[in-house]
Amino acid sequence: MEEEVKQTGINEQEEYIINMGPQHPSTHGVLRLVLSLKGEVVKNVEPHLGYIHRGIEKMCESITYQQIIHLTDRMDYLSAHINNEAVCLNVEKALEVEIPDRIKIIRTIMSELTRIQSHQLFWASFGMDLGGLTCFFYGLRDREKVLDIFEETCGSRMIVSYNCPGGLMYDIHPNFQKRVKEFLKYFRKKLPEYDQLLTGNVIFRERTVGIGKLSLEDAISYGVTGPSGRASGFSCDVRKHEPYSAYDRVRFNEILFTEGDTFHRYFARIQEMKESMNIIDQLIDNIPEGPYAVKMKPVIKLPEGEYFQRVETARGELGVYIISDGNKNPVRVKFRSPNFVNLGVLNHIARDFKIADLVAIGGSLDMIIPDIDR
Amino acid sequence: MNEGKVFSLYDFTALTKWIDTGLHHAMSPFWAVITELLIIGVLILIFYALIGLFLVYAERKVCAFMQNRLGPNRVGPFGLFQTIADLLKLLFVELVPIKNADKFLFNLAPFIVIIASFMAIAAIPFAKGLHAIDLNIGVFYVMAVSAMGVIGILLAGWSSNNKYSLIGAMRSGAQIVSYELSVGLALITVVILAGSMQLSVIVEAQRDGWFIFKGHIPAFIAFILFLISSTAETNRGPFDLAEAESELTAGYHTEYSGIKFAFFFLAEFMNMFIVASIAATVFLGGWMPLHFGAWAAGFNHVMDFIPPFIWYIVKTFFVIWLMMWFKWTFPRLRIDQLLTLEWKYLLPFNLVNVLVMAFIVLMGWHF
Amino acid sequence: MKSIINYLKEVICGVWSLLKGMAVTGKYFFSPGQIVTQKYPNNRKSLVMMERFKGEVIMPHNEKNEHKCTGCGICEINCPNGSIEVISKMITTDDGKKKKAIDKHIYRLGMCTFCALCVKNCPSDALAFGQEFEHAVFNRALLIKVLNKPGSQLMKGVE
Amino acid sequence: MNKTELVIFVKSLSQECEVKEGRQFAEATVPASSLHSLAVQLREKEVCSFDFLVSITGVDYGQDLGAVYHLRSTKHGHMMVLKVRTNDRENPHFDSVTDIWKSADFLEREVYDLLGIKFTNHPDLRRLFLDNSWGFPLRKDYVDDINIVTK
Repeated sequence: MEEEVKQTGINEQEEYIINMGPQHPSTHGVLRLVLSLKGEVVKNVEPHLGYIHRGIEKMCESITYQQIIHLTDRMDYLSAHINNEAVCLNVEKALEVEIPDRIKIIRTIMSELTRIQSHQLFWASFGMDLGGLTCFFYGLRDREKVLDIFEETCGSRMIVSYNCPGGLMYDIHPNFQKRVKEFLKYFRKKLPEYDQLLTGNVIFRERTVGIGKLSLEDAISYGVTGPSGRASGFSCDVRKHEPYSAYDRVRFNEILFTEGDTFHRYFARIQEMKESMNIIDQLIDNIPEGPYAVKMKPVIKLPEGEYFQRVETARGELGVYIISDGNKNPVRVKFRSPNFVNLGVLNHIARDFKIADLVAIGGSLDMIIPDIDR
Repeated sequence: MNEGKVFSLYDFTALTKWIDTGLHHAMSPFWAVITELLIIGVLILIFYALIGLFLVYAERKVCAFMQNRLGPNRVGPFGLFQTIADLLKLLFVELVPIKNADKFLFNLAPFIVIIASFMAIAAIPFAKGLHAIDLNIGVFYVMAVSAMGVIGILLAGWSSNNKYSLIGAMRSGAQIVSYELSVGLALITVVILAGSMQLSVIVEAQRDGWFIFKGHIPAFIAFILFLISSTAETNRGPFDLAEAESELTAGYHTEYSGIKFAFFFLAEFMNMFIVASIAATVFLGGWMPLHFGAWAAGFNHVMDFIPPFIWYIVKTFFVIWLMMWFKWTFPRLRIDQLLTLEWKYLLPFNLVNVLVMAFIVLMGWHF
Repeated sequence: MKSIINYLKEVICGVWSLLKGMAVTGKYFFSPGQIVTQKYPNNRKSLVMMERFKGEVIMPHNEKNEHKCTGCGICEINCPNGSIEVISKMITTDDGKKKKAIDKHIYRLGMCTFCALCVKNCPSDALAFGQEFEHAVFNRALLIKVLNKPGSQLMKGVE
Repeated sequence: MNKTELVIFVKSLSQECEVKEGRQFAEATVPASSLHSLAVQLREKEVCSFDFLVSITGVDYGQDLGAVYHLRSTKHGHMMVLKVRTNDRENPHFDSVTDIWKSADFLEREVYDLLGIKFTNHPDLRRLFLDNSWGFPLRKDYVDDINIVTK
């Protein structure tokens, strides 16, 4: 097939072209950014993707709905549980299965724990991007506590595969509630340290405030969701707008700022950790008794049709779009992954800032490359 | 002259004198000087290597403790031999040849960097009578020589034919040119107080109290300013823009490997040591024990028993620890903020500080 | 004059925020009790994995070398990436009836994604997760494992 | 607006499109020629103002190739689906909506990369993940003997 490779401004003579990635410390994986610079100032950023493309959408077309779950873990591995939940909710909605409260509440708690650990890692790696290596270790130290909870209940630490259509794989561990409460107590004490170390730090503020501004119109037009979008004032929290699982029965605030700069993208995540802890607080003592999974047929066949489900992962809005023809395998599965769409805005907001700012902006978008490539 | 043959830990003058006269008796003056130079060279080399090894270990331990980790703990007790193992690895590792690099400059650069730090060591008084050369413009000399390292960094960045390296080197150039001012002015504050640029005289002037206590607030401010600007001058975090690993992978030494990289690595740590010893010498009394006024004679007497060399090392390592503390707490600055910090904050503070200090000295208000 | 006051205020606030950060790292420097490092290969003996930890798929055998696998192949169907292969054979039982039984239960650890579908869907609970996690080998072929032990038999009473 | 109102409203915008009430959202199937003009109206009209393009999904229906646009209004909070199909498998092309929603830039490049659907007027239509020698893997007739293993 004939290709139309368009010549962009990247190859003009006077520009200084740098390949940032695919092996670069601050692209958090195998993202390759081709920068054209003028001195230190970034004139154009062009992402080149596909270094970790695994064709998950193609693979989904040949496996059953239960088996899709474990592939979604590998997209955004930091919100693995939420990705699982998206597919499960979609399948349950298609089959019109009523999910008991116990499952809903456990799913919500696990989702919020996932969100907390993801934001902890964000904090850690964002600090490292800006040159404060100590943050990285503090962030990982605290994240380990959440991972221990996951390991105890789900059997694995990061790629949990804990959801299945109709409920959960296993019941929660008897220690679960105690452990979660211990963690909340522990983390409430540690969170002020995050602020002392980074949020209030004058160097950090200089590096982030006013850098990479994204206006509300652009945020909506570029489809930037999640904490990055909410920092620009884009009210896009699916948990609020289309409550799924048990989000309709908890009180929490949608963190919204209007500044839309790197600092507020960062700060929105710090605030979200607090909100997530509040949500868990409201639910942890109210897990009703009941089965941990609804009995489903061993072979799930979705009725013919199209199903779309959105959930709020730690990075934004994940949409799962399933087209079924009534067979046990889907015809088409599309994951609208938040990182992929958020990456599109990078060139727009990083232009005319310095390389150091590009690192900060890229870090504040909290990119997970396997989620971009799928 | 041989009467003073008491080799004490407190005064090395007799020892050095004795060696000097002995050599002059044994051979012609020319060969005596050559032998002395050789002895000093070898001693400094050994000292350099030992301190370098230890500093790498100390940095890793300090940062590990600040980060809730153990740090090196596998090789030897408490991981003490970790750096030796690292050194061996660096010695045996392959030197990756770089295509299209300017070979001569590429190989020259690490030597310039390391020679600059070597030369600076010469003027530092480790204890009474224990220094290679006591220049009457010691402060000036150390500043001049230690700034030479930037030529090596610039050459390294230019010659490795790597875009990241070039950006790193250019950043380093801009950084050192501007921060040299602050370092100089902070030292001048003390030179005004001491009335001399000779390091031995400066140390001697602190016999009854260190300058940081004697010089009121201006001396303390000068100490802080010196710490900040000298951290920047040695390219250490939070001012490590020249190597900024999250932006420029490794900056100017991206393309270096093996022993050539080790030179850069060692030079960075030695520069830190030199800067810390200057700070210790000029502000914290060098090898002088901690003395208060005449009212604490007993205390002063006890302090005198601790050998001066120990005093010197303890003070230097305290300053090094402070610098490590900075590095492992703060995020990195951006290049324009780095220059803003220098020209908008450090320099005005320094100028006012020098003025105030001059006024204090003029009025005789210092202790 | 006001600008000078603002300037000084800015400096003092900045320095104060830096000191607050240094207090955090300084506090940890002087409290070595909070170190979280685990000396991994040395603490092997005291290292206890969580009971549900998914290290590898195993087939528990009892002391009489009996397992519960009937060779139905449900795990093979459920495995999303083909890491399980069940090879069954026909055997004649004591009362003369022909019956399907397991010959080899091949498990490719290198391909396993630990989705737990095989363990969960096994009708006779023949599979379980082992706690072993040190799987590194020098030859990839060693990761292909046969889960039923040689000479093992189907447990009595499992159909 | 709810589903039913949206269906009536979209019908009034364009006669050519075929609008029905889906299970979840109002679904409008438009011919490729009037995709762009309808999209502009959906974006601009105050009563619907679909300002947020959630996703573009390229679909191979077996015979036809198509693209599915999920739209959302941040102002009114309603969603709708816009569908477009073509039976030209050799040189399928639709109008690009990058000038309406900026997020379409990457989403359309992804669809082009995986299904080979071209978007005319796209500013920078290149392959995103794969290199130029690859086929279009999400098509049903894509064959790859090495990487696709069937039991």
